[in-house]
Amino acid sequence: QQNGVKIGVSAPISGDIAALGQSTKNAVLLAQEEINAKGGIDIGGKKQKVTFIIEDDENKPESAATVFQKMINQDKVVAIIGSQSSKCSNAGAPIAEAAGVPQISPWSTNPNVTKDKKFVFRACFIDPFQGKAVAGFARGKMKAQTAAVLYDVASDYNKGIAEVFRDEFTKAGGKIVGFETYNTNDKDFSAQLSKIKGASPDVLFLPNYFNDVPLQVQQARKLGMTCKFIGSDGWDNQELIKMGGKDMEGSFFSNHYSPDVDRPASKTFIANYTKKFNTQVDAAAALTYDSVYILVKAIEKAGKLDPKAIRDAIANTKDFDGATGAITFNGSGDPVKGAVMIRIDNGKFVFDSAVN
Amino acid sequence: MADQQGKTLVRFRNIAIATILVATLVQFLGNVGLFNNYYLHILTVIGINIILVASLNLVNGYLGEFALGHAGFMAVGAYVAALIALKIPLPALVRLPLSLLGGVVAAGVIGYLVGRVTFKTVGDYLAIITLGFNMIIVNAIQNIDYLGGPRGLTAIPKGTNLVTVAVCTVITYWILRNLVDSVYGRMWLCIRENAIAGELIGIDVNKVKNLAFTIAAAFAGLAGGLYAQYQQFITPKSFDYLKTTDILVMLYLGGMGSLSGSILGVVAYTVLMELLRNVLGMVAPQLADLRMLISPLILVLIMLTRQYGLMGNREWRWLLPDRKQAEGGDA
Amino acid sequence: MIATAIQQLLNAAQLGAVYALIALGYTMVYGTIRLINFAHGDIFMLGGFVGFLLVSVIPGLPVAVMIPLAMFITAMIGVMIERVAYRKLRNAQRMSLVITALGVGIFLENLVRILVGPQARQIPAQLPNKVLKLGGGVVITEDKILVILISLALMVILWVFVNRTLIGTAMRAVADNRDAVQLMGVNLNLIIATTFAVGSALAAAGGIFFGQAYSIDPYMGIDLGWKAFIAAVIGGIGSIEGAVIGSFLLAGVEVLTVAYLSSNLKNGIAFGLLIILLLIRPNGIMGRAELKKV
Amino acid sequence: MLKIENLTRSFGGLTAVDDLSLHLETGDIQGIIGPNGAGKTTAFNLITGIYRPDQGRILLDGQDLSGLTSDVISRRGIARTFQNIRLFGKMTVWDNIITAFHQRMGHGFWDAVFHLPLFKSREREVCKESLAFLERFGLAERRNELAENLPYGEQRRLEIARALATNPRVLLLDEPAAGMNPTEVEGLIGLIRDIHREFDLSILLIEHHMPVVLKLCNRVQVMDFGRTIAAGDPHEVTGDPVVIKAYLGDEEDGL
Amino acid sequence: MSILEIKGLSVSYGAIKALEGIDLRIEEGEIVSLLGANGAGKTTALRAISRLLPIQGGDILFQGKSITQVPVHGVVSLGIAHVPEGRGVFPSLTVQENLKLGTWANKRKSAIPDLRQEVYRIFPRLEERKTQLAGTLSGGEQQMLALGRAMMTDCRVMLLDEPSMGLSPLFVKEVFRVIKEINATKGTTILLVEQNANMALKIAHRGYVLETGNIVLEGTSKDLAHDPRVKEAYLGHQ
Ligand SMILES: Nc1ncnc2c1ncn2[C@@H]1O[C@H](COP(=O)(O)OP(=O)(O)OP(=O)(O)O)[C@@H](O)[C@H]1O
Ligand SMILES: Nc1ncnc2c1ncn2[C@@H]1O[C@H](COP(=O)(O)OP(=O)(O)OP(=O)(O)O)[C@@H](O)[C@H]1O
Ligand SMILES: CC(C)C[C@H](N)C(=O)O
Ligand SMILES: [Mg+2]
Ligand SMILES: [Mg+2]
Repeated sequence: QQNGVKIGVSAPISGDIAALGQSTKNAVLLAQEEINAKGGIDIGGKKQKVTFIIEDDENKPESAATVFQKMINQDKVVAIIGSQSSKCSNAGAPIAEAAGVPQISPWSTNPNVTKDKKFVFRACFIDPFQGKAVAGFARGKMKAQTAAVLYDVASDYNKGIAEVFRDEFTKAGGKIVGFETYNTNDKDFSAQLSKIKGASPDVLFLPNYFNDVPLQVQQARKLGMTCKFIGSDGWDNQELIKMGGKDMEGSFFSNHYSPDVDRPASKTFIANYTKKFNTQVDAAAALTYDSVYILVKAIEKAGKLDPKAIRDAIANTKDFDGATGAITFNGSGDPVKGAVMIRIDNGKFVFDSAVN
Repeated sequence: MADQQGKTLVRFRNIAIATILVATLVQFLGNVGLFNNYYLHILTVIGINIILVASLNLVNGYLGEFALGHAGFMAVGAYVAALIALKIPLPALVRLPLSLLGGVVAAGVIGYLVGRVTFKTVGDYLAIITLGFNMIIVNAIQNIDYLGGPRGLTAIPKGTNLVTVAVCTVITYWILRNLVDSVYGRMWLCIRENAIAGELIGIDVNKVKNLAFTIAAAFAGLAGGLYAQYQQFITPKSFDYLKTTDILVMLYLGGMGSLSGSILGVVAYTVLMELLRNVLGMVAPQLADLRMLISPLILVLIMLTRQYGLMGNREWRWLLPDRKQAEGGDA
Repeated sequence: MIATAIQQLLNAAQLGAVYALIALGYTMVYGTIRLINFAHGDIFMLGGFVGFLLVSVIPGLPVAVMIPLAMFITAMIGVMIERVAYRKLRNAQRMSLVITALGVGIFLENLVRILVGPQARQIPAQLPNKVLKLGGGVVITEDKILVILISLALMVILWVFVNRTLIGTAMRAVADNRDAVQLMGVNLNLIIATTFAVGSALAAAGGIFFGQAYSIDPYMGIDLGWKAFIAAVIGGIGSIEGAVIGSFLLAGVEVLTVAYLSSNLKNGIAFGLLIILLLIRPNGIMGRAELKKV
Repeated sequence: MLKIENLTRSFGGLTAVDDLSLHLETGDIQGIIGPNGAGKTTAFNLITGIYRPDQGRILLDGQDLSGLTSDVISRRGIARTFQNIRLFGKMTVWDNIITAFHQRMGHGFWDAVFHLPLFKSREREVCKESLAFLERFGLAERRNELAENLPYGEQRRLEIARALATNPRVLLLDEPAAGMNPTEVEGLIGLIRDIHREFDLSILLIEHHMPVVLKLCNRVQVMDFGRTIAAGDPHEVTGDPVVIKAYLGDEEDGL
Repeated sequence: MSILEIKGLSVSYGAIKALEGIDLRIEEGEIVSLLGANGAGKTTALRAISRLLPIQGGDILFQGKSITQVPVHGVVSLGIAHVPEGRGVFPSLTVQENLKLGTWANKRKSAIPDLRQEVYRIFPRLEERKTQLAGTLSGGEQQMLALGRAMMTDCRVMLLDEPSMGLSPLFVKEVFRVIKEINATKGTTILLVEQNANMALKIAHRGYVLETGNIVLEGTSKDLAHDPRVKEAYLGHQ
């Protein structure tokens, strides 16, 4: 058997979420460097260098399918990290499943991705979990009586969380006074916000990505809205603060990890990443990094480059100590994993509380 | 005119049979692991895209209109076929043809209705209306929870492989070629060349236009149905105007008003994109960045050197009916 | 109720103004060489980034210098694109040019993504952007008033330029008959270059305002470009005033759909209405019926 | 055969055709002459349904055509050529003619989709017929060339051939001799005379070349500012001082 | 020195040779007619002179200087106006705007009002229709506009491609009268392509006959008018 382990990475290098593709690539390259610096992956006592094949799936399902086919059949990868968006992972999953190649998506939170699949895993929690966590937080700690939601209706992630939040918030005795949508790439939300303003909610839930959220928050403030803002893991990127500035202060969002939490695994990752790429860590990077190490650990545990064995090893991962916290797979593709609530304080993401 | 009387082996029927046979062989080899499944996949995608592009060629090439909503009809076909496959318990042998037929009919009907409205305008106004319908269709799917909304439909039974795609592509081509080489095809060309003169030789321009539009939509529906049951997952965003522009690029790259061009355009574009992927990937993973930078450059270069696309207004001889071949049609 | 309605109309006005800034350039180019310049949205994006880079590289550069400078640079890029990618195809069939323009657009998007990065950015606000309270809870910011006024002013200036000056007349003549226009002694290349320069400069101004009021990212031009294209067509493509009217109309329909119908169905309803409009006026609002002289 | 009653059409403030009446008897070759901008082409456009009349009626064999669309009118038996030639430029000469035969295909849609035997035999048939047609017009040699590449004179002939291929009873010719030199015009006169006989046509003809009118027409009608200012026997009409003043100019051209 | 001299001019469209090395010479102040059957290459010759077509060989001299390297708009600036076949008016511009564009290359801006008056005097119909879109003018009206527009350039040489096509007999006479007038009063040199050979030979000083890309005859108008070959091929049997 020739030397070297090949792992495929399907990432949105170009296209509408290229910023996440960048983080994905960074995290993978960091992990590759670390692993190879230590001589490689220890397989049955023999160290083998690892190579990541990073392909651009353009955040399009068709391209993701092609990328998966190429990596599996042409590059003969032992496993695949990716893709980020659920729609791409969904397109890749049947291919990985059919070929019997383990797939770990860092950040596909749509419940469907792993459904009925043996070889498909993810490193993140799923939308319903997060929606519920945020709803609980809004009702509990924030004591919100009324809430409004503004979300991207064309995007599965945003819509998924928004709907769970609506249901859970109502179940917990709150009242949803506005449930407004926009379309991917819209930049002007004043129409929706003006409408929401009329209902004066206590909190406005924005389960959207970090490039939209600052605009939404700025525009809300400029319209004279005084409510609090709350969001989801899509917020996790320094751009949020760079663009949103002081308007973001005092807002909360749920996330997979917290940069200031006292966990060595998180701390070293964040330090190394920041040093190497001179940019802040975000959820895409952290989750990708964890996905890589979940896989590497599983390969080491399997002790051989056999997909089936690797798959079983992933499924049996227990208390993996990752940058985004402890991860356990109870045999299914979805990890048991907690969320944290982050507060934005003086332009920093600060740990607020943990949700399990 | 090297070939005499069209009695060569290179004829549509023979090529069609050969295509299906080769596809079957390749699929079989792929299944047993003797043929790279990545190539198998590329071939399948090419087949589906050829159906899409060739059908749009009816409207944008032969009819000379500028329709911008083809992906919308693909969506209709994909969703209807997917629903039939998902929700109606059918034996696999019946499921595929029935679901495809459902997709074709649904897309055709929607296409007919859209066409009725659309052909009150021409030119860029028509472009906007078709684009508008594309957006409306996508927007509607996003809002229908039964269709999965933005999450799309997963776990669609796998009904498509290279063989079914090859059969469908061949049938599509046979029908399209037959139509183009008939009074209908000639009427489409007339309308493209001079609609007023066409009307004055008695052509009911709107009716004939809508015929082309309906047929194109129906075949887009076929492509959609194949796609849904090949990928096993569909989401509304796969059918937005970005998809439409992809189809347009392949169409005009191949050349308008040429069914041969539609094949070439799809093959050239797909192979180019995959070659770039492989070449860049071989050098370094960082270069994956450059793929979308280099490919448009190549596209522009090709258009600059071949103004009419690769095959504009010309056909391969074998695509022509024997009668035309005998008369010495195009190269 | 009334206050909300007024607020929504103001919202529509500012969105319309943004569409108008792009649609004007679209219509300029279209009105001259009948090219649906699918790269125009990306020039708009590029203009925004040129402004962003100017501000980043030369901190403290006053707006009064930055905007004209960015407009100039973008205009030159527009002219260059025409020279390299379009000129050779000028006499080819129209669709070849459309595809080339699409290619140029994709190229620009990815170029900016690679050179500047894929993140969204905001151009640090240099225009006055205080919030003005108009009473009854109705608010607007100064920069948005500015954008609305500028887009209207540009429309007037452009209208005069295209309809009342000799160069403008030549531009319209180019659309009619390219050979004959040269036989008048008009330098065709110069006229077309001017068109691209003006169109690109306008787009740059639009991109910068947009980058201050909202944000810019490498792919922003795709959607906005389509919207502006739609607005230009609805207004009657080739018509300056039509582009502006179409932009405000599109924005109005979008905003009012959100405000009074359903934000879920925004695209669906907005496009439905626009289609109906085009069926009633098949040549757009200000468009002239095709001359059907036989 | 073709009867026009009080036809009127204006554009904006301009009345291009004003209360025009005209009778074309079976077998007639009738001329319409008149100054530039008199409304001759507009009259043709009204007859062929390109414009709708503001007032008046157009009757073909007693049936009212006004308000019908061009394609229906064509199928009722009126064909025309255009002042600015309108061929299907990127189609071959042959296909220009075959297409004009579309009414006579006599097969259905599905025959075409599947190229069923009926389609094939009809198609062969029509190819043969159209080839004969081309031969009749001396264009058979050129059949595989694109129409737009033909020289001007042949384009004119092809346009006439295409119009005849729709099997009309009435043929409208809009300045068929434009751009031809006197010798070529003579050839054209011969052609029109022949087709008139062979195809059993009634012809209405707009022309500025007086020889054409004088040699072919049994009647002319003179229009000016949309109105008829004279009508009758060509030789008489062209002697009418009103017509000379408005249209023909003085005998000697004073050059 | 001739004002316009063409030496061995060859032009092809792809594989089709339209002109196979023709020679023409036009003196200042002359009216020269160029006769030929349909497809002989007359239009091609004019388009080559005004540089709308690339040439494959030969030279074009204006006042002794080669203009083969001058762009189309430069040729106009030198003082050569070309009224193209089919008139080439700008359909979506008004009559007025069409005339205005004619002044683009006119260097004597002060003369423009007078020129306009003159055009309106010769073609009163144009003044009546000042604000009408050129595309809706009748064929004859468009021809007037094209001629008027060329006059606005204040040129020294006018290339006219079938100016009488589609005009009423009265107007044909009028157009020829105007051409003669322009030539006589302003000394404008005119190269006239015409199918109406009778008329053309009446007003022209000299003429050339073009057949399938070659000059086959040249001479004074009188000689040509009596040449049996010309009579047979171009003048018809009157
Ligand atoms: N669509 C239109 N809009 C406005 N005016 C029009 C239109 N069509 C024709 N006209 C006007 O109507 C009048 C008659 O035009 P028409 O083309 O019928 O003239 P004609 O008799 O055929 O002249 P010619 O012999 O020059 O071809 C002209 O003054 C013309 O400008
Ligand atoms: N664009 C073109 N492409 C190919 N061939 C052309 C083109 N234009 C003209 N020709 C050919 O070149 C030859 C000369 O054409 P040209 O137009 O110069 O003739 P002409 O003497 O002006 O004729 P007419 O009296 O009909 O105007 C003809 O055979 C014509 O078919
Ligand atoms: C990277 C993001 C697009 C991922 C998102 N959570 C999804 O499931 O689609
Ligand atoms: Mg006329
Ligand atoms: Mg000519």
